[in-house]
Amino acid sequence: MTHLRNDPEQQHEYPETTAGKPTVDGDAKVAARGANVFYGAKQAIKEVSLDIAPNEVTSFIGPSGCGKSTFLRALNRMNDIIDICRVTGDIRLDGEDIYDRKVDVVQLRARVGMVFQKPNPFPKSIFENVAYGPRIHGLVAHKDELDEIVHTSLERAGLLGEVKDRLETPGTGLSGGQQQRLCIARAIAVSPEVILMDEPCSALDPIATAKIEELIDELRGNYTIVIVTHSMQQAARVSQRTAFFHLGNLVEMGDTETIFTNPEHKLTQGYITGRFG
Amino acid sequence: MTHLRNDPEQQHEYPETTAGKPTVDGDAKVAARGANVFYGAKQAIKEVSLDIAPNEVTSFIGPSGCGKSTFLRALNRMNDIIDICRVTGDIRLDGEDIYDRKVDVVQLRARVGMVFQKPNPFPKSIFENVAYGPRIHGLVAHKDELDEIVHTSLERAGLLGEVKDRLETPGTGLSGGQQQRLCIARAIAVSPEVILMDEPCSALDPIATAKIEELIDELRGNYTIVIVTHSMQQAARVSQRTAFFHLGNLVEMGDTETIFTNPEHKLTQGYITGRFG
Amino acid sequence: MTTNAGSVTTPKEKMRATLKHRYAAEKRFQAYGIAAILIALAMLVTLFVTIIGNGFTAFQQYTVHLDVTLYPQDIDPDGTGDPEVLSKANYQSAVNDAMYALFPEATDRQARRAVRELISPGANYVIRDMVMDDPSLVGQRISVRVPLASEYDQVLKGNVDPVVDFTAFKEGSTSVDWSLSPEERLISEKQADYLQQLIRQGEVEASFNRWFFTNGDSRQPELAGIWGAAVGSMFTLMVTLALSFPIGVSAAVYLEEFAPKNRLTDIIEVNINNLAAVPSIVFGLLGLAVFLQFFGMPRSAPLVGGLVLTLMTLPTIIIASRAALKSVPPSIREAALGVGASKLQCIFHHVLPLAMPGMLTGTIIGMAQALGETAPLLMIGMVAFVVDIPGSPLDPATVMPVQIYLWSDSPERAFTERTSAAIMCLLGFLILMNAAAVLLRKRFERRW
Amino acid sequence: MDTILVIVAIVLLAAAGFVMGRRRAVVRSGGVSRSLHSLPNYHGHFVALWSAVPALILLVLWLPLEPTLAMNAALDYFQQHIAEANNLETIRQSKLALLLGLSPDQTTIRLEDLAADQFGLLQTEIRNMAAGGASTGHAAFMQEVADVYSGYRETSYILMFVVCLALAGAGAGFAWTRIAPEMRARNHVERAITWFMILCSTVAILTTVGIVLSLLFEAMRFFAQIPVTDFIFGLHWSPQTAIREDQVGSTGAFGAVPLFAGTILISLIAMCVAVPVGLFSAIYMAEYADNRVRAVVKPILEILAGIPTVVYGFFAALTVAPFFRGVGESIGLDVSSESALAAGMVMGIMIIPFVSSLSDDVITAVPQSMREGSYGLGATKSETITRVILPAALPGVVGGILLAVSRAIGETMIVVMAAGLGANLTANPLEAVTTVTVQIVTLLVGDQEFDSPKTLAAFALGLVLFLMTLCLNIIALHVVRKYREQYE
Amino acid sequence: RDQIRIVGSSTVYPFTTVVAENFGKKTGNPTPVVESTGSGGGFKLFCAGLGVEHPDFTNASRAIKSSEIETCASNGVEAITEMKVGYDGIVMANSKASAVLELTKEQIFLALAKDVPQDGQWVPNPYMNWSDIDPSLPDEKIEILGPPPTSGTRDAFLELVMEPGCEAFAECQDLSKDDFKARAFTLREDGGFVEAGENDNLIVQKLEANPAAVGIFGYSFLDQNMDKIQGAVIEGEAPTFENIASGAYPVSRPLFVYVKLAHMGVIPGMEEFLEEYTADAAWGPEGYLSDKGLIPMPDAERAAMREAVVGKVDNVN
Ligand SMILES: Nc1ncnc2c1ncn2[C@@H]1O[C@H](COP(=O)(O)OP(=O)(O)OP(=O)(O)O)[C@@H](O)[C@H]1O
Ligand SMILES: Nc1ncnc2c1ncn2[C@@H]1O[C@H](COP(=O)(O)OP(=O)(O)OP(=O)(O)O)[C@@H](O)[C@H]1O
Ligand SMILES: [Mg+2]
Ligand SMILES: [Mg+2]
Ligand SMILES: O=P([O-])([O-])[O-]
Repeated sequence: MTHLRNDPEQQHEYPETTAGKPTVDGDAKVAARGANVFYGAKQAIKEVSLDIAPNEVTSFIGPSGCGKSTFLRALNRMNDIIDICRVTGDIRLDGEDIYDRKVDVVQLRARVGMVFQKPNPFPKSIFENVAYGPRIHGLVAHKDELDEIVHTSLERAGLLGEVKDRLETPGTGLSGGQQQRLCIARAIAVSPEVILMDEPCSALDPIATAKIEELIDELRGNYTIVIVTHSMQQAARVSQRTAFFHLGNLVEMGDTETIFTNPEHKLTQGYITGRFG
Repeated sequence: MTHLRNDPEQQHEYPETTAGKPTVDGDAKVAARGANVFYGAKQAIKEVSLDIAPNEVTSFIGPSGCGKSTFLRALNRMNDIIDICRVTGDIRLDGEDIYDRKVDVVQLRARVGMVFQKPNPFPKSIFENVAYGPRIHGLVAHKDELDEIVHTSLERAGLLGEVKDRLETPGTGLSGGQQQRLCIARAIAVSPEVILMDEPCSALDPIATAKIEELIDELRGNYTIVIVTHSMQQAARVSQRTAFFHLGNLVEMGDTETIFTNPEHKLTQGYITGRFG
Repeated sequence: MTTNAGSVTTPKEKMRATLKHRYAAEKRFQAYGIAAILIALAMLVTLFVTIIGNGFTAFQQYTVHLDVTLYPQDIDPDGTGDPEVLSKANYQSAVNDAMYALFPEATDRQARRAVRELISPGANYVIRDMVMDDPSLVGQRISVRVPLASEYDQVLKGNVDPVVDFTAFKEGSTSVDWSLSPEERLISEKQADYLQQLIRQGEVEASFNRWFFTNGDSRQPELAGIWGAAVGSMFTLMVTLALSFPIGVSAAVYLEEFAPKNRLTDIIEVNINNLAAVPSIVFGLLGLAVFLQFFGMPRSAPLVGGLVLTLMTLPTIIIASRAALKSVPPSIREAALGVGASKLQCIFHHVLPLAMPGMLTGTIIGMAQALGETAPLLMIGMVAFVVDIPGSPLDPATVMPVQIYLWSDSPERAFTERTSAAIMCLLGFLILMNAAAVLLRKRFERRW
Repeated sequence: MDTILVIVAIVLLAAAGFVMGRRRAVVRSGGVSRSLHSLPNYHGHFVALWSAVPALILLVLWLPLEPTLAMNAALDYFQQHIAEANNLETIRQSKLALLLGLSPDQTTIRLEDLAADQFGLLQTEIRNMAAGGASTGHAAFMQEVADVYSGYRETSYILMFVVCLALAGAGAGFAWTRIAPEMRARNHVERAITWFMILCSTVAILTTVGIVLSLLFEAMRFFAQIPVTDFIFGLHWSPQTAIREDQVGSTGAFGAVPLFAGTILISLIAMCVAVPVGLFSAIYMAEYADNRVRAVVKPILEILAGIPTVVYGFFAALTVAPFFRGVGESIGLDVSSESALAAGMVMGIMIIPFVSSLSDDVITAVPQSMREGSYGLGATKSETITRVILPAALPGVVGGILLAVSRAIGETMIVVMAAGLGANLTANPLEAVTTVTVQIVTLLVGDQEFDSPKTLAAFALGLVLFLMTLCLNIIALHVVRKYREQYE
Repeated sequence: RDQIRIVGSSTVYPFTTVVAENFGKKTGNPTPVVESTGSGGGFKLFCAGLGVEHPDFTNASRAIKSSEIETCASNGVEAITEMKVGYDGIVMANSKASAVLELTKEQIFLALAKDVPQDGQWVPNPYMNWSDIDPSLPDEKIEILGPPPTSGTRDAFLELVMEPGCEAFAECQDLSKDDFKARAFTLREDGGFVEAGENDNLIVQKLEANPAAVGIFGYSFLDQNMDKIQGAVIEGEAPTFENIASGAYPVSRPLFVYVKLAHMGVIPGMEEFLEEYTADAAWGPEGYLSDKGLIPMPDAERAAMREAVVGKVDNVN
């Protein structure tokens, strides 16, 4: 039925913009060329090509249902777990096709970590939440090493101070913002190269939001970060590059500065000036 | 646990603003004085006093979790169905205390209709969805009358044209925007005096959003409308008066114009200029 | 409310007019709900009261106090103390002598027979067991309590002639005033006199019926016990649990988490649901054909019973487990996969622990059903008279519901109350099992 | 017992393999576990699996094969050493002559000339003798043949032991050599586990196949004697046939309609009890009662499903039926003491939890937004439930009820004890009717006769009942599917 | 296997089990396992073959059929011995709240048959009350609870009561053999006869609750419930122990145990078991089996049977 609803609306014409010529300075960490994502018969992402630069924050913006989450999940093959979901086109991580049959998804996901829109800590202790990844990947040989990793990760996620006395209490007992930071700590504990964040602040109050934004800024030095957000203000504050999606199409992508001050496409302009959305 | 998290953050000081002196020109349709809402031990709304003018659109804005929905639901006692929820203070509809023990909730809700954040049509035909309210309230004696009510309601919700040939198909088969308009038609079919809308456009794409905004503008002539929104652009476009909530407090309320151009409180200013949220 | 046809009524007035009816309907509806729950609970209570009312007397047994002299020449002439010798020795004469001593006046054959019949024919085995436990008793005069024969026990419990008040009789003051003619009674006039004489001597006493809890089946009601069947039930359930839980959970995990949704899995789903509806005796036929005839396993063995009941309970466990797996939020799976766990790691580390309570619920229901099942066991030889307590899942055994079924069909009057008592034990077993599982479930729920 | 020994040995070997595989993985990674593709434990499991699985498969194949091989050897021996001309006279005088159908003028015995049943008999004979059954009326040389058989089996056991262990060792060795840091041990192990789970899922299919097969052959024999149409459309059920040849007996009638009608009547009564009580209990627990009440009442109601059916049988026969009879008498109604009403009602009580617990679950699962939508319009609770919640929950409720129906149809002991045995074709719940399951049980536990339709009818009944419930479940699946699609 | 396994008739089960229990306790051997499978089911298992997986004895409430002997033989079970252990009286009983019934076989036939002869015609059974059959009988509805067609008791009852009952009528004597069977052995299905299952205690309790009803079952259940129910006098003979034992009471049948001789000497204790069974202390008039309701054979017959069985046993060894 969503299919029905969107059909008449797919008549937009997207003129040649930056979307067509995905380039970053130097090598792209992640590069998509002509990527399509389908849910059953419905196409949620249409011929998207873009590059994500290393050690930068890239934000995806766009109206609800435009396919931001879908595209984000395509980058670490999280869509594999949805039966009806199918991805075509070419998505490369460091030049390697991640949809190649030989690629080990498990290892891919260890390299491309993900933080979800809704905080989803495991119903285990805070320590176990963070320790889980290193354990299953065999990153540590001794308990000491593990302790070390857990502490550094929590520290970097800005959570250690608040929880160091209660590492054995359940992760689910934390507040929403703390949970979200716990999920970030969990993601960075396996030392991924890319971190994908799907609306990490949508459930959060202003103060928690500010803390997470600070963290993202800090992480940028070591990781490549992609963030989906509904809030243009947030995109403007944290990201260096911004991609604007509309109904499954990548309308425009470029420096955040440029996108927000001088968008090429009038859809983009309409969206960021609040004329819709 | 949310309790824990918010405690240290309740230190904000809210100076005397318009929030303290709720007045509208003429009689208020809905008037709250010192309203508090608790979820168990946690207080979600703190001493809120405000007036809602008849035949106007009032919008509630504020960061996530600040209590907008909670307060909205307090206005038609929708919170009654949440076990742990408790309301104190004074909320009046046309001067009558709606939390009075003698008040009949069923009738109150017929007078104060509600449209929810996520469209929730009943899994029945489009006709039955709209006819449901008039039927249970015994508003009609004949099939003809019912037909009449259903058609007018759909007409006013701007949906009749699209669905008049398939009134017998399930309401769940409509697109998101159509579903939302169906829910509005369902709400106005029982001739309420006030319509509460909780983020009616958050799940919708730009075109559906525009249609609903038009509709709200149109309905304003006959109904008193309260709308919750995350999008300041939307609040600016559709509402005459705006209330800004923060962590359960009403920070500021006034003409939409004034709030957006010349807010009294720096929290408000920070929020609408995108410095947080 | 009474608006004439011409006048215009506003929606508000119309609403008010119907309100009274609507609230009445609301009240009625709620009353139906309460009534439904009360009916269900009342049924449960009636059931329990009926059973307990019939059966609680079986937990008591009238016993006779005897002073038995164990002459070594009768028991163990060579004084070897060899258990073999002790177990085959003749204790009956020692018991008889002790009884005759209580009735010196009974000298003729007829009277002596009546005296002997006062106590259980199994009394000598009670003494044998004592001697086997403590061979030093040989040569001593020991004081024991042996069960009164079941007919007398029933008379004293008032189960035979409800019209007569036995209180006075039991106190030994009056002779019994029968409402039944001599041939209708379980015991004769003469036997009643003997019994009363015993009572007057203070030798008869009601005591806790320990035999009921420690013995296997017996054709002497006073010696028949539930322990053999309980052990059989335990072995059977152990086999069932050990197989059906892992298989059921694995199948559920595969079907819910791995299997593609296609025609084949549809067929499997219909199949599993349909198996839930197959009469249990048909599973017995299957067990007979497959386990006994094809694989040549032994008859009457708890192992085979367990296998058959496994097949019977699998659908329940699979259906419940799938529901439990469905209810685990996908966000947990995404979280695990997101840090690079493999699908199986994700399931074993996160999904299964969370689904465990629901899986346990299914297992509880399945095991409860297995515990109470009789029909399929008819086919594989577990409806049998088994005296010896089974020592392994391969020994012949019976199970509690079968024991109930068999006792209920026994002519001896005393088995009636034992049937009810066995039912009480089975219900106790069931409630214990449920409680244990509910606690276990709580643990899983509470851990986080 | 010997087999168990083999299994234990294999398991021990596999355990050793685990330890060694794990150690080797650690060693080969040079202590840097990061460089391993999979955790060391997975390497251990990999070796253990390679060691145990092939050996166990061999064992399973060997077990049924082995007696056949032994039998062939014994028969060989028989042909070569016994069935020669100078033994012929002795054979002629023994029971064996009869068994082998030896004709007076025959000079050789050739086993391949024997008729199938004679051949089978000879084998049975050898097997019985080897099992220690004392020979009656045989020449002593049969003992030789039996000894060959037993001897062969003995060697075979030893051989099996050696071969299985060798295979286990070889498997472990092979896996051990393959361990390398980049080896995808986890993927291999997980694939093995997945196959195990697939195997578990097929148990349900195998059970179904087994049930159908174990019913089909006897049912076919039944239908060879009684036409299918007579069985399915016949109105008269009276399986009275003579038990002995010299006994006189009337011919039976095998019209199953009254049985199915009785089954339906009793199930219907049960549903009349279980559906309202269960559904209203569920509604009350899910929508009205507070959580503490629900937490107590739900498990208590679930006890009803766990009470042994024998107990319900007694309750129905001794408490409920006389009660109905008494009530009927006092108002001048003639109530049978095996009335369908009593059996159906008690069965209804038993299946209450199926309806209540399952409906409770689905009612709770109806999204809160449906309730809010209705309350928001000013509906009362009961209006919301009857007009919105129940219709939305219908597929689940129907599913639960269908499961309860299935249980009612398949239930045995209650009806065996409380329902009648006489096949009455009636819709009057006060009369006695019988059900399919009752007849199956009585036919199978009474005096059986496996060559007469009387006993075979049980299998036919089972098969038809199986098909009936299968249809019911397919319909249920489709009903649920259909509505589910509509409501999402 | 060192434990004797016995299968077979549910009617013989209560007797064989007592012997088994006493045998076990006395000799210290494992107590035999006795299954209640019905006579036919017992023969099926018994005849399936020799060896430890097959039973050693089977109980039967009827003699073995020739087809069963053939099955046995074809499976190598040729040496079997039949041991008659005593008699079982089949009684008709009603609640003590009613009068004692005094019936003849003809009356029972008229009460139970589906069609009855009337003036040379066969008409559907018109007798609704006992007094319709004979005015001397009580004016009570005919309601007889009896065993199902699959039960050996039912067969025996038909043979012992219905067959002679029918023969008493002239109309029956004209019938061909097949027709006669159909007439004599088809029981009414209009509610006068109720098939009441195999659980005789349940029947007794139903009789107690329903004074009008009459039940058909084995003597032991009457014996144990004399305070609640009373046996009908048939052909002038009351169903008492003495009457059945002396053969005066007309409705009784022999019970059997079959022995698999090939197992003798292989399964320990079979000889002792038979000796226990055939001891006077067990099956004699004063023996414990008679206490359980088994009607003993006359002394001479018992002695001959013991001689025959125990003798056979000796021969095998
Ligand atoms: N599992 C699914 N099955 C079918 N369709 C889906 C599924 N998930 C998403 N979609 C559809 O794909 C389109 C893109 O969805 P997506 O979740 O990527 O949007 P989004 O841009 O993240 O929106 P939001 O900002 O609301 O999260 C939508 O039309 C949505 O309805
Ligand atoms: N049912 C509930 N039980 C307990 N706490 C609740 C419940 N519903 C809301 N809350 C809490 O009350 C506070 C206010 O919630 P509310 O839903 O009113 O926020 P909101 O302003 O509508 O936010 P959003 O914009 O995210 O919808 C939040 O802290 C929330 O966690
Ligand atoms: Mg999204
Ligand atoms: Mg909200
Ligand atoms: O079980 P029976 O064969 O005696 O009816």
